[in-house]
Amino acid sequence: MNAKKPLAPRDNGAPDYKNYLHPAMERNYGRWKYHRGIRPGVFVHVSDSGESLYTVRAGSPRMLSAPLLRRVCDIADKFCQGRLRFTSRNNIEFQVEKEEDIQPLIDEIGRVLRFPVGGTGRSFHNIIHTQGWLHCNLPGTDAAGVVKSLMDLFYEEFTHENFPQRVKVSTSCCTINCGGQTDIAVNLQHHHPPAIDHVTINRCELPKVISICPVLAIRPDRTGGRDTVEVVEEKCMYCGACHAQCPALEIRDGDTDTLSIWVGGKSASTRGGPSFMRLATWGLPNNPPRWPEVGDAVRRILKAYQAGANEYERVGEWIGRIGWKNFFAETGFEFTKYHIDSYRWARTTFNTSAHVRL
Amino acid sequence: MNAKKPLAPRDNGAPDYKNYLHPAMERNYGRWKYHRGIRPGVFVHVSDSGESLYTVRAGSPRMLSAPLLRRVCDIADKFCQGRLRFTSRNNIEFQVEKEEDIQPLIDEIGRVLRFPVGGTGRSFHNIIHTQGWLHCNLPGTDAAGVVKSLMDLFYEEFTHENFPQRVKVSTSCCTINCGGQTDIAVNLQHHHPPAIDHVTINRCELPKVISICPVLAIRPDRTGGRDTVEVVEEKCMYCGACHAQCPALEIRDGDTDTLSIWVGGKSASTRGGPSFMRLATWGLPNNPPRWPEVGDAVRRILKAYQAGANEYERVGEWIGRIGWKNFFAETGFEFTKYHIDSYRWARTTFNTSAHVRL
Amino acid sequence: MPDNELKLPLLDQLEEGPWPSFVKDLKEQAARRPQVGQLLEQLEQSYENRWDYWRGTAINVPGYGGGIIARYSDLGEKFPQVAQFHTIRVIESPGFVYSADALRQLCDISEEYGAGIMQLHGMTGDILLLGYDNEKMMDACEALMDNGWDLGGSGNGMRTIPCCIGPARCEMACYDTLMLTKYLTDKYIGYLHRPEFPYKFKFKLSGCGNDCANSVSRSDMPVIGTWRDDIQVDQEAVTRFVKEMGQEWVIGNVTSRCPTRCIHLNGDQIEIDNRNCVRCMHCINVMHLALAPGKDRGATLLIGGKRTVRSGDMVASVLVPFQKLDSDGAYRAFSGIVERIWDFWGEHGNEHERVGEFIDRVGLGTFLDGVGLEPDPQMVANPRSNPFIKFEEYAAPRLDGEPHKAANVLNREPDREEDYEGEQP
Amino acid sequence: MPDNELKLPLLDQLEEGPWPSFVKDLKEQAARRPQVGQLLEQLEQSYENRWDYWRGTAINVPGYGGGIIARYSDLGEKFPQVAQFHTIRVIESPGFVYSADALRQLCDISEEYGAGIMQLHGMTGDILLLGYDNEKMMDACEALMDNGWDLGGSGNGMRTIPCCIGPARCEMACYDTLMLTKYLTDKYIGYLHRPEFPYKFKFKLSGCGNDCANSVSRSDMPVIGTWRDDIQVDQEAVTRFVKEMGQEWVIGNVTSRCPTRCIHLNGDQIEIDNRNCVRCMHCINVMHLALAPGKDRGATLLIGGKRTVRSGDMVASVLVPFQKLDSDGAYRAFSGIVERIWDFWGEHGNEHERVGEFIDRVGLGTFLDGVGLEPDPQMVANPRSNPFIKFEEYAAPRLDGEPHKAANVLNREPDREEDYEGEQP
Ligand code: SRM
Ligand code: SRM
Ligand code: SRM
Ligand code: SRM
Ligand code: SF4
Ligand code: SF4
Ligand code: SF4
Ligand code: SF4
Ligand code: SF4
Ligand code: SF4
Ligand code: SF4
Ligand code: SF4
Repeated sequence: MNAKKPLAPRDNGAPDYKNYLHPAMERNYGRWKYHRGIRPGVFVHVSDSGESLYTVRAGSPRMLSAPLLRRVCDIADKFCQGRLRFTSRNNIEFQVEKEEDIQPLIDEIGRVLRFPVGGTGRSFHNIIHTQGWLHCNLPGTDAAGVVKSLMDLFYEEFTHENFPQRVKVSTSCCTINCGGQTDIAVNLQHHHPPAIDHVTINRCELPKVISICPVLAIRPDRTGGRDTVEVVEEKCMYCGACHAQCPALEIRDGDTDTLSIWVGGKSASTRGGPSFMRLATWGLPNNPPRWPEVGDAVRRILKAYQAGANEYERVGEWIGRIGWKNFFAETGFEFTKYHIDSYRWARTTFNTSAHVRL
Repeated sequence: MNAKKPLAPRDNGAPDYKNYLHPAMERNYGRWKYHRGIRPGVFVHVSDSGESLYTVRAGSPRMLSAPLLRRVCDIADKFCQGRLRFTSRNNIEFQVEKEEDIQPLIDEIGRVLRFPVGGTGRSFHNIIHTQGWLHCNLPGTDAAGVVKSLMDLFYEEFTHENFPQRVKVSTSCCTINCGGQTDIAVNLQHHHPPAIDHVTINRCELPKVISICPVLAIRPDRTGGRDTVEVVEEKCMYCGACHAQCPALEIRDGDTDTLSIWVGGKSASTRGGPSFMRLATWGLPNNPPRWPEVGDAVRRILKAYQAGANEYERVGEWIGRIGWKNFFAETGFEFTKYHIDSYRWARTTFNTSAHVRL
Repeated sequence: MPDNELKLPLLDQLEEGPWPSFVKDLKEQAARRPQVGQLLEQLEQSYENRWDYWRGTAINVPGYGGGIIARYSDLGEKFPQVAQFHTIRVIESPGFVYSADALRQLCDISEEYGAGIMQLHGMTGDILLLGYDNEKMMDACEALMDNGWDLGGSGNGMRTIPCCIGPARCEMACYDTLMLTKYLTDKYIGYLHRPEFPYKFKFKLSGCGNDCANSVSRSDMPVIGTWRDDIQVDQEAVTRFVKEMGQEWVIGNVTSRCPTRCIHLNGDQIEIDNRNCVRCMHCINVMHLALAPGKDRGATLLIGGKRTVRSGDMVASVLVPFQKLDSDGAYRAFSGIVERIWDFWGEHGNEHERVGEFIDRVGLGTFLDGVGLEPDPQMVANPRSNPFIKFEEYAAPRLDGEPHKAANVLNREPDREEDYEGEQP
Repeated sequence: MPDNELKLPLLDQLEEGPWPSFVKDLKEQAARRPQVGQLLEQLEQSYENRWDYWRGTAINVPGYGGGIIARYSDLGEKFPQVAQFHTIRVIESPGFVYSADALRQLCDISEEYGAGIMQLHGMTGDILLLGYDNEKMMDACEALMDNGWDLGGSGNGMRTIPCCIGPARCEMACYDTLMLTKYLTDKYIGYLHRPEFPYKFKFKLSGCGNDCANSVSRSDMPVIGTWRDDIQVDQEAVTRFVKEMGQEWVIGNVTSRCPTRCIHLNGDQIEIDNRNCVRCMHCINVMHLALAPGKDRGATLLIGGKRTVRSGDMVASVLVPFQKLDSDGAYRAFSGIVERIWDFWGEHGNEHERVGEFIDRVGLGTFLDGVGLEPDPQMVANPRSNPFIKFEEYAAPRLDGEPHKAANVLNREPDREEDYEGEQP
């Protein structure tokens, strides 16, 4: 590296958010009393002091060029006293104190940014996602492209609030799963053990890569006069941990990798508490640029959920009530032996009762 | 062995129960319509045909001498057309067709057998148990004696139906646990790894005993010129599997073994379905002949259950509703780090939510 | 040796109290059978020292591989009468129903050859006859068999099968538990008498989800009655019940306790969304005058229950959601499944590996393939939460050799045998 | 390289449709920054071949051990502009609140030194600035830091901390998520910049159980707001609400959804058994005009969440049921816990072992001892079901060496290093 001015640690820490709060937020910090939805994408918070703060939520693709972000800033200057915020799902929130500013603000967002307003309450929320082929070194699929394709499909669902409860979706581009644990997720699925590049494999990495395998499938080996490793194929369960450690163990395969859909994850401690996502269907083709099969599968789930769930039931709670048998029947997905867990806690996922729906 | 007449396999199979059915059972086999409790220990079944069959349930100690069993038979002859049955909890059921026979029957049971009538419905049911010091080669405690002591204590509870729902109790005498998965259980607890008798250990058993240890704590070793094994003490978790395989690995210790109380097990698929027993308290002295500390602990649980549970709630369901925090508060048992699972599925027993009772 | 010679200060304390005392009964018997006195004396010593004095060994009746639990006393010199003190396991009558005469016969045999004491019944379901020495044990077995009784199970084979009272005296019974118990026992009596499985295999049969035979937690293959049409509702009886108990009580104790909330009280009428009913029995238990299991009955077959040792407690899980059990054909279909399980587990199971542990090792998916059953979402509480799927297009299922080392392996014999060999001096 | 020279037949299809198109935006930017054009061209090739062309390496700014995600293109010869294409992680403003000017500054820096594209925000919470080569990356960092920004986390250290909007705009907030985020970030900035833990460590802060920061499933130490007195009930508002929605609706959607059934509608009044309330937020969410969290507020601290790789997904579990967070003293108490965790895990954790995996290996009981916290029944959904307890009177907790081989061991490094050494030629 040939940096001209080596940096001494400056340890600035986190920005001082106090400088960035909308004035109404600053004045009413900790004094909010209640909120109310006004229309999809717009809600108001009312404070103890009687003040109101209207929030307009605009769907963003997360990736922003500087010119685009500058246009966002201009809107904040024009309507929001130069303040704005992002949500934990990459949306942009513009905030105004007067109800009459809402429509002009929305118009401006549409005109200048072409961002939709929505993604609140019982809508199809913005999809959180990861890097994909755009920047990561590990992906088997893209992220931004899958998301764009899905959000196009479910645009109406984003701008309206027609579900029984919020629907949160995420995608990830390798089995590390930087993406979220959500109502529905689109993740990558490998179909075979890693291929080993005995030439590029790095001697010094061997102990590390051997020790990272959770099922002890990797063993030291000698091939062509070099130290390398071998993978015991019967043991390997295609988790990709080795690939994340060492690129010479290539787990990806453009021809055989597929996408899987997972359902019923939830972080909120509401009602029954957090829950894991569970495999809904696997083997969907990794089909850029539009991944139509993924869109179809997600739609099937959404339709069944919309038709069958009670108010306030998240996807996983709905399935919990109707049972997986009915979930598979209503979505038309096939239940296969691969849906049955075979990893460490497999037994704890079995139906250990005589409860059956016949 | 010096058997005079070696037996050829006769393979008789199971007795023909048809010959042993009470005549009213035979006539109404498969045609029963409903039942009704008459008083603790007595219920009636009514058939489609209009016939009634009254059952009187007598608590039995399971172990019966031939003379005592003959007296039982005499009663069956006198009142029950020479038929009788046992229950899955070792009780004896005498059955009569006429309501007016009930009281004389009960009187005779009391007079001749001195067996109590009860153990039905919402009572403290008869305790199921195992061999203990009376016959098994593995026990760290007795079984029949613990049961006798407890049943004396909860005699009133056996002969009355004053609980929110049936209470099933079991005991076991080693960590194999031949006893049942029940509402409350009294089981043995070891406090250290097995001691190895390097003299009596049998060479041919070594591979077997090594392979039976679930945590790979046993290793081949050589001591005093003999093949033997060693136990890696840090790994061993005192499960006793090795002792069941090979008596030279002695896991028992009269000085340090204690008894533990477990709660909330259930086999029935009713409501939430079957559930495991969970550790309520450990370290109770193994204190023959009356195990008073065990009786106290069981009483604490029963009292809290009786006071706090809703109708139809089994012990585990009651705890599920009030939470373990309240269970420990109400019984006064201490929650220790040893209550926290550390075995294979430990993580699945953690509270993975922000649900707390404060 | 008359009663009054026994010195049992600790055991004497177990004579007190209202519950029938086994000590008292045994003391009386000791007056007739000296073994029983020495049994008590040894037991007294156990109470004193908190120590056990029995050693076990395998003793078999020729032609049989099980049924006898042999016990030798460590205190044989002191108590020669119990130096050999074996138990004979005898197959119980299905449903635990007996004639007085049949039991008297057991009393006679038991007194003629043994200590004249017995346990009705053992936890697995056997009649346990206690107190035989090597020689008398043989005679006792001969006498038992001559009279139509048979030895029960022990060791690595099928075990004696118990069942709930079922149709003989219960309105909930969804199949004939007694008949199936006899059918399985008789059909597979060879597997019971000549154990050759990797480990023991227990059935337990309950006529409905109340599981009065405790099958889910204590047997490898629970058979639990169920139905596949609608719950039978007698609305007039419902009306009477609601009138008697009150609407609020019925909601609080019946409908709101339904695990899937598929039962509703509409005024004084019951409505059930049977598609979502999981056959938990609760509403029927509480309102058994008004509700009853459907008419199209059969059983749910589960697999893999056991208790604590090695694996920790395991409750069995659903294998076949619905199996008819009302005809020869249905019995044959059921037997077919049983035999395929025994074949597959028999071939690939490790020694000392219960079928549930085997499933833990190879995976339930592989097991289904091996026994030729289709996967069904009812088998799981939840599908998998991890993407670690071994697609078979590539790798063989984990059955033998290497795969034993995988993370979900419980019993790692091959590993350790290697170790063992390797480290021998 | 003007837009119209780019041949992107596949990516072009992502310009269509109503949702804002990153392709369109990047194409426009490509007209200004040639890197972005080549980025798209490489991406097009990925779309075509379903293959990725990035290689990773560790590049650090001197004095820092993280914050840069270095990327080299495998197609560097073909696309020299993206031969080096690193991402700078920048710590976000807590609550994701910004002034337009602050963001414009990022735009400027981003265009001056990099590709002028960024992601707001990364999944962990950072601002991601994309497209720097080795040299410009240094300059960009310099410029960022001069302006008060700081590098975010990567590698085996504390990571950038995100939080929900909390008291800044939410009536549910039970503690000041923004202030604690800044406090932790600033206090432990050294652990973020100079990673020295066994592996990464993430906090996520949510003001209440709704967990809008997704903390339980995606952070090692979720901090989730809660309260320990009674839920605040405005009975007049309840009456209004019941009148508006109807009693049946309120029972069906509020009280009957309570996980512990501790909330009841009595006519048009709400009654809560607060002792049994688990602070699940549901009733408050639905009736937020009438109900509110109690006044004695703080947070529940959880431990051990992470996502899929190796272990399978893990949701964090309760560590400290209630922690006040309203004073310097409370902050110090909280920090004390954090530091004890880092010390203990730091000393005994294996490389690449998240704190949740560490707990799986050594046991939660041992972990509690190690970090000096008392066991509490709230930490578990259920106490243990097996009697396999390692009482410490005898054996040391399983921390190093041998115990790694125990059955509940996830990462078995020592084992394999032995193997590895042993089998070297
Ligand atoms: C703005 C944001 C917080 C932030 O700091 O950025 C936020 C804000 C609010 N959330 Fe949230 N939640 C936000 C992400 C989340 C997340 C995390 C996520 O989406 O990845 C969750 C957890 C999801 C999960 O369980 O996996 C989340 C679970 C909730 C819930 C619980 C829902 C449930 O029933 O389980 C509520 C309560 C409700 O729905 O009544 C809630 C309620 C709210 C309220 C109504 C709270 C309030 O009184 O202000 C806010 C208005 C939201 C709306 O969309 O109508 N918020 N909320 C986040 C907006 C994300 C977005 O752009 O879509
Ligand atoms: C950029 C980001 C995805 C995104 O597009 O937003 C990301 C990208 C990467 N993650 Fe991640 N992770 C990102 C959030 C996450 C999350 C989500 C979160 O933090 O809420 C997770 C799941 C939660 C967790 O920590 O378990 C996550 C779990 C991982 C893991 C698995 C760690 C584990 O023990 O399970 C790895 C692999 C590793 O550490 O070796 C990983 C590794 C990586 C690496 C560094 C791949 C690598 O090892 O070279 C990726 C760099 C991509 C790139 O080119 O920039 N990333 N990673 C996220 C960080 C942005 C930011 O700083 O704000
Ligand atoms: C006789 C017996 C069957 C047998 O073949 O021997 C039997 C008989 C009946 N049981 Fe049972 N159960 C018998 C052992 C069991 C067991 C097994 C055990 O006790 O070890 C269970 C499972 C326990 C568990 O879950 O761990 C059992 C769980 C039930 C239930 C479910 C209770 C629940 O709510 O979970 C019912 C239904 C009820 O209580 O309404 C039930 C109901 C009944 C009914 C009412 C069924 C009927 O309509 O006839 C019978 C009258 C029982 C009474 O005591 O009032 N029986 N019942 C067993 C008597 C044992 C004894 O002597 O105490
Ligand atoms: C007699 C009996 C207890 C009783 O007093 O009722 C019993 C007694 C013994 N059991 Fe058991 N088990 C008895 C029912 C059970 C049950 C309960 C059941 O069947 O419902 C279980 C739990 C369910 C299960 O099978 O898991 C049970 C689980 C075991 C185990 C652990 C098996 C496992 O894999 O978990 C062993 C150990 C073994 O097989 O090596 C065992 C081993 C033994 C041995 C043979 C000890 C030994 O290995 O030498 C005991 C002989 C005692 C004796 O002197 O007679 N016994 N055993 C029960 C059999 C009576 C009968 O035939 O009716
Ligand atoms: S999920 Fe995998 S491929 Fe995608 S950003 Fe994370 S580490 Fe990279
Ligand atoms: S993919 Fe996973 S299981 Fe297979 S060798 Fe790599 S780390 Fe091991
Ligand atoms: S529990 Fe143990 S000691 Fe008791 S009978 Fe069973 S094997 Fe023997
Ligand atoms: S007691 Fe259990 S863990 Fe300990 S050595 Fe024996 S078999 Fe292994
Ligand atoms: S299991 Fe069902 S059928 Fe059998 S006795 Fe119990 S309630 Fe009756
Ligand atoms: S049997 Fe159980 S699941 Fe079915 S309706 Fe009755 S209570 Fe509900
Ligand atoms: S987590 Fe709670 S406090 Fe934070 S934004 Fe969500 S609802 Fe508000
Ligand atoms: S917060 Fe949740 S647990 Fe508490 S009363 Fe409301 S619904 Fe019930």
